[in-house]
Amino acid sequence: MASIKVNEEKCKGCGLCVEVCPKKILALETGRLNRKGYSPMRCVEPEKCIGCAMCATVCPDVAIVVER
Amino acid sequence: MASIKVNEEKCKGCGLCVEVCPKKILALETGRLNRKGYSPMRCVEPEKCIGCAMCATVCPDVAIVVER
Amino acid sequence: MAVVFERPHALLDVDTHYCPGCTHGVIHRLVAEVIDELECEGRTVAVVPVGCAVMAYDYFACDAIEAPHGRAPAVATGVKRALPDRVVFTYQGDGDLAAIGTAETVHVGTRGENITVIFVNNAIYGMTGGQMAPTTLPGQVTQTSPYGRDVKTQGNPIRICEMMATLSGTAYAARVSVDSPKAIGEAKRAIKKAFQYQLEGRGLSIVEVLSSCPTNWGMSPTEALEWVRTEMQGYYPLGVYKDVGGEENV
Amino acid sequence: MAVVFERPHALLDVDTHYCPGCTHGVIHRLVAEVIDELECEGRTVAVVPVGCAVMAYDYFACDAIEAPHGRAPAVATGVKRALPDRVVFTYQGDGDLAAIGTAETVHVGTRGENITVIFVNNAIYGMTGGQMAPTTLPGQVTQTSPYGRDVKTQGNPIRICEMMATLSGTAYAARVSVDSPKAIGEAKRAIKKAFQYQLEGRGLSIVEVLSSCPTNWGMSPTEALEWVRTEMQGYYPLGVYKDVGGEENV
Amino acid sequence: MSKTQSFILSGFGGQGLLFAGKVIAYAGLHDGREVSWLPSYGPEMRGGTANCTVVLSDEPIGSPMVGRPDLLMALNLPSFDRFERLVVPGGVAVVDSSLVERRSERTDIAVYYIPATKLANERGLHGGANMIALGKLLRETGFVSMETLLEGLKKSMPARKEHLYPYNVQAIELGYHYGE
Amino acid sequence: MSKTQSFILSGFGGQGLLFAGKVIAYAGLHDGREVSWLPSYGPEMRGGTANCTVVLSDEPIGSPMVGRPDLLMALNLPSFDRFERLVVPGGVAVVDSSLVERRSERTDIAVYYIPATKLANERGLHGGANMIALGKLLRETGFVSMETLLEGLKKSMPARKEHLYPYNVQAIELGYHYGE
Amino acid sequence: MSEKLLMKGNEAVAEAAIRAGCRHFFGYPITPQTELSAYMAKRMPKIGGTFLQAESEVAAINMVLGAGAAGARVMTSSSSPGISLKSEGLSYIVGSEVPCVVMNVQRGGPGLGGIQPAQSDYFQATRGPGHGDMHLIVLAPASVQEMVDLCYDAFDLADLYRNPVMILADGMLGQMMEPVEFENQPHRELPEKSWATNGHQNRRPHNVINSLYLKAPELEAHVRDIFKKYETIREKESRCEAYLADDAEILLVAYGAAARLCKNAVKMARERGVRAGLLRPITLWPFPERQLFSHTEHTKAFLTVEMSMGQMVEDVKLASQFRVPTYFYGRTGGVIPTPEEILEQILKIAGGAR
Amino acid sequence: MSEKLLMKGNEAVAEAAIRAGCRHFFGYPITPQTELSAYMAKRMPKIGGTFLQAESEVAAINMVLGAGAAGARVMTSSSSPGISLKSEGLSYIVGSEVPCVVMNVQRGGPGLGGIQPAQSDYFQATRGPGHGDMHLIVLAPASVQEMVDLCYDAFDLADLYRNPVMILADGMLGQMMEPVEFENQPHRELPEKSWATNGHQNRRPHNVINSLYLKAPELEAHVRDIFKKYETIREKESRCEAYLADDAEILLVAYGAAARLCKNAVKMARERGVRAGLLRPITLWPFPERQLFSHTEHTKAFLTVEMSMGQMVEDVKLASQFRVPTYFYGRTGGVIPTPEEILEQILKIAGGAR
Ligand SMILES: Cc1ncc(C[n+]2csc(CCOP(=O)(O)OP(=O)(O)O)c2C)c(N)n1
Ligand SMILES: Cc1ncc(C[n+]2csc(CCOP(=O)(O)OP(=O)(O)O)c2C)c(N)n1
Ligand code: SF4
Ligand code: SF4
Ligand code: SF4
Ligand code: SF4
Ligand code: SF4
Ligand code: SF4
Ligand SMILES: [Mg+2]
Ligand SMILES: [Mg+2]
Repeated sequence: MASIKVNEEKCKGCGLCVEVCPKKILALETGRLNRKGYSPMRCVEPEKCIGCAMCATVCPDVAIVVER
Repeated sequence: MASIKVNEEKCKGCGLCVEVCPKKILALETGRLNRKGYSPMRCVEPEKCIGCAMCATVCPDVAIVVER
Repeated sequence: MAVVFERPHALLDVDTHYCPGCTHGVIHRLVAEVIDELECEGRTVAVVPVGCAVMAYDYFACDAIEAPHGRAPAVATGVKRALPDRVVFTYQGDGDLAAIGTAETVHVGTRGENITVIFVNNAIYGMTGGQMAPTTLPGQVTQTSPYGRDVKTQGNPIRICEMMATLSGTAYAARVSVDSPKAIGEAKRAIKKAFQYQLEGRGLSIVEVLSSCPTNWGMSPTEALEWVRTEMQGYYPLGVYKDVGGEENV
Repeated sequence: MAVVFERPHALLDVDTHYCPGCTHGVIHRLVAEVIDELECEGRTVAVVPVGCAVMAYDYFACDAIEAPHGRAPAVATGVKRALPDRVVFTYQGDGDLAAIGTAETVHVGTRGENITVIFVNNAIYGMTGGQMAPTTLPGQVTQTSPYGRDVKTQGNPIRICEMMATLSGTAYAARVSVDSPKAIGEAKRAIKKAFQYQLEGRGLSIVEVLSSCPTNWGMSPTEALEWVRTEMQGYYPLGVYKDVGGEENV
Repeated sequence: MSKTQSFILSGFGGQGLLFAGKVIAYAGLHDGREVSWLPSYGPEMRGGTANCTVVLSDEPIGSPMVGRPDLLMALNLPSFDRFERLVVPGGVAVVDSSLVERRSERTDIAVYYIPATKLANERGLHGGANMIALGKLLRETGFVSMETLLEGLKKSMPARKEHLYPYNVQAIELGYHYGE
Repeated sequence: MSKTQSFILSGFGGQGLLFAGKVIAYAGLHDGREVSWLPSYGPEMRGGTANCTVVLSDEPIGSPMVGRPDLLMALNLPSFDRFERLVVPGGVAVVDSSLVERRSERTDIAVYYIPATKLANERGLHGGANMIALGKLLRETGFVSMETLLEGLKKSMPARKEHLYPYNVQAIELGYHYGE
Repeated sequence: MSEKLLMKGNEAVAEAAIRAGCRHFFGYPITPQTELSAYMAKRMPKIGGTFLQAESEVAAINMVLGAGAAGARVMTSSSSPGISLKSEGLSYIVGSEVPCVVMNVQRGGPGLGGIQPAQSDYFQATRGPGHGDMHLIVLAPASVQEMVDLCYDAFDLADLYRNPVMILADGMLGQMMEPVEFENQPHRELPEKSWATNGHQNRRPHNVINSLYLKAPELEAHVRDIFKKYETIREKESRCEAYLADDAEILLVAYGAAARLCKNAVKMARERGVRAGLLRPITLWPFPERQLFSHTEHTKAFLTVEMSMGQMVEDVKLASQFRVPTYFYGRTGGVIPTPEEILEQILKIAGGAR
Repeated sequence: MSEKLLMKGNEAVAEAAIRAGCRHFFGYPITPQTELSAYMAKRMPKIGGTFLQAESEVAAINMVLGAGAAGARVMTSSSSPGISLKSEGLSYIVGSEVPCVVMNVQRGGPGLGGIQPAQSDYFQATRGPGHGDMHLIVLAPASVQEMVDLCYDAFDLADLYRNPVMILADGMLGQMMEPVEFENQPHRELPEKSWATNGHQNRRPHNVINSLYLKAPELEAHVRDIFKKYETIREKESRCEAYLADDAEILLVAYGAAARLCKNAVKMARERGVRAGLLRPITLWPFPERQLFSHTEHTKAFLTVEMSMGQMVEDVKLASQFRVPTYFYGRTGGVIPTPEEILEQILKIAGGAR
C-alpha cells in the first residue's frame, strides 16, 4: 500500500529515478514536455510500488513524495 | 698550519662562530665597534686553529675565510 | 498512509536552476535534511560559493550569504567569529574550494575554525561552461584541456581530504559520493556528523561529495553517475580521512 | 695553504641587511654554494619574496625577480614556462609561503612545476616586526599573539612538508635545519638534491629550512639556535617527507 | 527587402539556434554584406532559453543587439511569448508548431507555423528542427538565395562535421518545400 | 626660546632614541604645549639607524617632520654625519663622544660632547646613554624644567617598567651634572 | 574630558574603533599600519572581541564581509598593496550593502614601492577600489585626534548607509604621536540591522546577503538604488575644513598629512603678504564640490598639493569647473614636501598672478 | 588580404595575440571571456606555447609577471571581478616595468554583479587598477576587427614602453561574431629586452626585476621616470575616431560597444536634421584630450554615453575644461542602451540648445 506523487513541473526528466526503481515501474513521458521543456517522469504501474523511496532519494529535484 | 681571516667590516658580532669553534679561540672585541656599530670577532689564539671551518660554516655573514 | 519521503523544511520549495540529473540537488537536500534533523535552521547561516551553486541562497531556508569566488571559508569565519553559537556552513565547488580558494580552505583547517564545509567535487568548472578544475582527472577532456588533461603541463588532480587531514585543526574529513541510494545514505551520515562536530565545537569538519556534471561531462545523468563510480572513485577513494572522534577509515 | 672555505661565487660580496646572527645569511650561502657546484649561475633565475629576504636580489649573483608577497611560486612558474631550460628557484619566508601564498604553494605542488622552493621557516614575520606566522608555535609570544599563540582562537602551526607530500606533483620535500655545522651540512645536501631534481625535470622540490630570528624572538643568536633545536624541531621534525627518487625517511 | 535585416532566433538550449544564426551570418557574408551575430549567454543550463541575434546590412552595423527584429524564428513557447510582440510591423515569424500550441493574434506581421521538431523526428533528422525552420524562413522571405544559404551552411560547419552537411541540406529543403 | 622647538634624536636602533623623544614630548605636553613625535620606521634591522623627531610648540603643529632641528641628539657617527649640517644656526647638538670621534667644524651651533655610552656602562646604567644625553641636552638648553622632564619621564614609562624609573632619573642627572 | 595621552595614530584609531563598539578585527600585517593590529591583538582578547590575523588581505576582507553580514561592527586595516588585494572583496561588500570600516595607512607605490608616507592611493580610494559602479565613503584625517574622531564617524556612516567606509591615512599619521583624547561621541540614530544574516530564529523569512543579479535590468535597478544612497551622501556628508580661505587669492587644496604642511606654508605666505588659504577636504568621497566651487568667486588660483604625482587635482578641477587655474605640486614615493617648497610654489603663482 | 572569417571577439583576439608572437597565456576561467581561454587552450599546445589555467587570477597575473620578466610576450585575460584580483599584481608589473597584455571583457558590477556587457570598470582601468602612482595603457576596441588590430598594437606598446597594456572590451564585443581578417601588421621597431631576467649566461651583470625602493628619494625618482614615459605616451599614442564630428553641434563621446550604438543614434539624429557627431576614444589612457578639446570650438554640447553610471564623463569634462556643457547618459548592470534612447537624449539636448 505504497505510492509516490510526482510533481511534474519540478521534474526535469533526468531519468535517475527510472534507473534506480527496483520495481522498474517508472518511465519518462517522452511524448510530452512540461512547462520547462522536459519530459516528466510518470509511475506506469503504481500498484507495484513498495514505497522504498529509492526514486525520491536519487531525485535531484525533490520532485517525488513517497507515502506508505 | 691552518688559519682564518675575518672581514671585520662584514662581521656583525653575532657570536655564533665563537660558540661553535671547537678550539674556543674566537672572541668578540667588546671594547670596539666596527663601522656598522658591532663588536667584531677576532681570533685570539690563531696558532691553535685547526682549519675545521666550523666557524665559517655557521657565519651568517660569510665574514670568515679559512685556509689550511 | 504516511508520508515517508518529502522535501525537507530547510529546502525551500522553489525550482532550482540545475541541469537535469545534476547531483547538486541531491546534496542540497541532504544538507537540508540534516538541518531539519538537528533542528537548527533558525540559527544556521549558509555561505554559498560562486559556481553552479551560487543561487543556493534562494534554495536553503536558512539565512545565507553569497561569498566571492573561493572565499566562502573566510566569509564563514567572519560570521562564526561574530556569532559563535550559530551553525555556519559553506557549500563550495571544486574550482571554488580547491583552486582560487585553496588558501582559505587550508587555513580554516589549520585554524580549526568551528565551521562545516560541504565540498562538491565534480571534477569540472560547471558554472562557467566546463573548464578544467584542479580535480579534473588525468586525460579528462574539458574546455581548457581539449586534448585531455596532461598532467605533465596541466598538473595532477588534488586530493583535498588527504591534504586537509594533515592539518591539526581539521576535526573531520570524509569523502562520500551520491551515485546510488546507498551512497546517498552514507553521504548524509557524514554530513550529519560534520554538523554535529560543529555543534560540539570540535573544529573544522569537511565533507567532500563526489558529484556529477552531466552537462559538461557530455553524458546522460545515468552515465554520469556511472562515471563517478568507476572513474572518480578510483582517483578519489571514499572514506574518512580524519576523525578526532577516532573513526578514521580509508 | 689553500683556501678551504670562502664566499661562493653566486653570493655577491655585499653586506646584507640581516640582523646579527640571523640564519637567512647561512641559507643564502648554502643556495649559492649549490649553484656554484652545479655550475648553473648563468642560467639561474631567483625569485625572491616579500619578507626579510626581499633584498636577496642584491645578494645572489644570478638574475633575480622580486615577487609580490606570497606569489613567488606563480612568478617562478611564469619564468619556468617561458624558459624551461633555466634553473628557477624561489626563496620564501613562512608568512610569504604558508600564509598569503598558500594557494600558490599548493598549486606548484599539484602541478609538479619543475622549480625549487627554498622555504625559510622562522616561525615569525620577521620583516614587519615580529607578528605571528602560520608556523608560530603554540604559546609563542609575538606582536599579534601577545599572550602566546592560543591555538583555540589563533589556529595551529602548519606543517608544510607534510602537506606538500600529499600532492602528486611534489618530487621532493624535506625539512632541514641550520642550527649547527652538522645540520648545515645536511641542509646543503637537501638543497643540492632539490636543485638536481629540477635539473632532472622531476617536478616540484621544496626544502623547508628551520631558521632563527633572534631579533623578533628576543633572544641572542646562540639562544635562538638552541630554540630552533629544542622547540621548533619538536613541532617540525626534520626529515624527508617525499622523495620520488625513493628515499623517504622521517 | 530593406537594406538592413535583423533576426532573432530563439528556443531551448540544444535546439541549434546559435548555429542557425551562424548559417545566416555566413550567408550574408557570402553576399558581401556587413554581418553581426550575438548570442545570449549565461550560466550553462540545459533547457534554458538560448537565443541569438543576427544582423545583415549594406552599411556598417552599429548595434549587434536587436531590439525589434525583422525576422523571428521561435522554436519554443517561451521564445514566442517573449519575442512575438517585438517583431516590427511587416515582419515575419516562423514558429515550431510542434512545441508552440498557440497562434499569434498580431495582424501586422506574417507568422508561419511549421511542426519542425515533429518533422525532424519523423524524417530521422534528429536535431534538424533548426534547419527545417530556417528553410521555411528562407522560403517565406527570400532573405538570401538558396545557393547563398547553402554556402553559408558550408562555411558554418567545422571540417570534422562535414559529413553532416547533406542532412542539414535535406532539412533546409524539407522546410523550404513544406506545405507545397 | 622660540615658540617652536624641534628635536632630532638619532642613533643605532636599540639605543633608546625613540623613548628619549617620547620623554621630551610628554614633558612638552605637561607644560601645556602642542607636541608631536614621529619615528623613522622601516624593516626591523638591529644596528640600523633609528631616529625620531619631536616638536614642541605654542601653536598647532603643521608638520611633525623636522627638516632642520633646533636641537640634535646624535648617539652615533652616521647620525652625526647626517644631521649635524641640518641644525639651524644657533642650535644645539649633544653628541655621544664614546661613539663619535670627530668634532664639528660648525661655529654657528653649540655642540656638546659627552661619552654617554661609556658613562652608562661605567655606572652600571646599561642602556642609559639616551637619558644621560638627554640630561646634558636639558642642562645646555633648558628646553623645559627638570621637574617637567621627570614628569615626562614618568608618563613615558609603562606601568610594568616603573621600577626602572629611578635608574633613568639617575642617568638624566648624571648627564645634567656631567663636567661640573 | 579625559586626560590627554600621547598616542600613535595607528593605536589611537584602534582604541577609537573599540570605543565605537567594534569587537571584530581581521587583518594581515603590513608596514606602516602594524601598530594598529598589535593594539587590537592586545585589547580584543581582554574585552571578548575578535582579533584574527588572517592568512592574507583577501581572506581578511572576506572575514569582514562575513562579520559585517552577521550584523557586527567590524574593521580591517592595511596599507597600499594590501588594499589592492582587498579590492574585489570591497566591490562585493558595496554590492552586498554590508557596513564595515577599512583603514588604509598609505605608503609609496606602485608595486612593493616603499614604506614611507604617501597619498598615491587617492584614485583607488575614490574611484574604486574594485570593479563596477561603486564608491566607498572616504574620510581623510589630518591629525591623530582626527583619526579618532573620524573613526567614530566611520562606523556610523557605514551602518547608516550600508556601505564600506575607508579611512585614508598615511604612514605619517599612523606613525606619529600626538596628544589625543577620547570623548564620548554623540552617536547617530541608526536603524536596526534587520537585514543581517544572523539566523532567522524561525521568526522571519530568511535573509540573504548577495551581490548577484543575473538579469541585467535587476542589476541596473540595484545599482541605481545604491547610487541613490550616494546622492544622499553627497548632499549630506561632504565635509571640509577651510583655513584662512575666505579672502584667499591662492587657495591651497590638500588633505591629510599634506594639509598640515600646507597650513604652515599658508602661514608663511601670509607673513610675506600673500593671501594664501587652505581648503582641506575631510571627505574625499564625496568630494566637497560645492564648498570648493564657492571659492572660485574670489580665488585667483588653486594649488593642489599631494604626496603623489597628482590625483586629487582632478577632483579640484572638476569641482572648480576650470573657473580659475589649478596648479599642482606633488612629491611622491614617500618624500614629504616641506612647507618651504610649498611656499615657493605659492610665491611663484602669486608672482605670475600679479 | 586573407579571407574574412566570422569569429567571436574573444576568439579573434586570441588568434591575434598568437600572431603577434604571444606564446604564453595564463588565465583563470570567467564569463564572458571563456572563449578566449578555450581558444588558447586549443592552439598553444599545437605551436609549442603555454596555455596554463592558473589556480586564481592572482596567480595568473603573477605568472604573467614572471614570463614577462623572462622576456616573453605574455597575456592574461579576465572579466571585472578577476581584474580586481589582479590589481596588486598589475601595480607590481608597472613598478617593475614589465611588458604584458591584459584583457578585460567587462561585465556588470559591483561584486559578483551579472555577466552581461558593461563598461563600469573604466575608472579601475584608467586610474589604476592598484595602488600607487601608476597607469596602464588602455585600448578600447569597438569591433571584432579592432579587437584584432589593437591586440597587435597592445603587444608593441607594452614592449616599447615596458608597461602593461589593457584591452578594455566587454561582453558584447567578446561574444559577438563579425567578419574579421588577419593582416600581417607592420610591427614597430622595438628595443632589445636586455633587461630581461633570463639568466646572465656569465656574459653580463645580473639583471634584477624589482619594484622595491626603500629610500623615498629613490622611489620618487623611479616614479618620475615612469611618469616621463607617460608623458611620451600621452604625446604620441593618444588616439580617437571622429565620426561626423567636424560640424557637430552635439558631439557624443563614447567608447567600445557604446560607441557603436551612438553611431546609429548619430545617423538617426542627422536624419532628423540634428547635427550630431561622435568622438570615439580608442585609447582611454591616455585619453585623447587634445582631440576632444579641439571640438570645444564648434560644439554646443558633449553627450557622454556609457554602459555605466558615469565614469569616462569625468575625462570628458576634464578634457573639455567645461568650455561647453557635458551631458551624460548611461545604462548599467548589463543593460545595453538602444540607439533610440540615445537619440532621445540628443533631441532633448538639441531642443534645449535651441
Ligand atoms: C574572481 C572570480 N573568478 C572567476 C569567476 C568565474 N567563475 C564563476 S563559477 C567558477 C567556477 C565554478 O566551478 P566550481 O567551483 O567547480 O563549481 P561548479 O560550478 O562546478 O559547481 C568560476 C571560475 C568569478 N565569478 N569570480
Ligand atoms: C600584500 C602584502 N601584504 C603584506 C605585506 C607586508 N609584509 C612584508 S614582509 C611580510 C611577512 C614576512 O614574513 P615571512 O614571510 O615569514 O619572512 P621573514 O621576514 O620572516 O623572513 C609581510 C606581511 C606586503 N608587503 N604585501
Ligand atoms: S518508492 Fe521504490 S518502488 Fe516505488 S516508485 Fe519509488 S523506487 Fe519504485
Ligand atoms: S529523478 Fe526526479 S527529476 Fe529526474 S526524472 Fe525522476 S522525478 Fe524527474
Ligand atoms: S677553523 Fe675551526 S678551529 Fe679555526 S677558528 Fe674556525 S672553528 Fe675554530
Ligand atoms: S659568525 Fe660571522 S658575523 Fe657572527 S661573530 Fe662570527 S664572524 Fe662575526
Ligand atoms: S553545469 Fe554541471 S554542475 Fe552545473 S548545474 Fe549543470 S550539471 Fe550541475
Ligand atoms: S628580523 Fe629576524 S628574520 Fe629578519 S633579518 Fe632580523 S633576525 Fe633575520
Ligand atoms: Mg566543480
Ligand atoms: Mg618568517
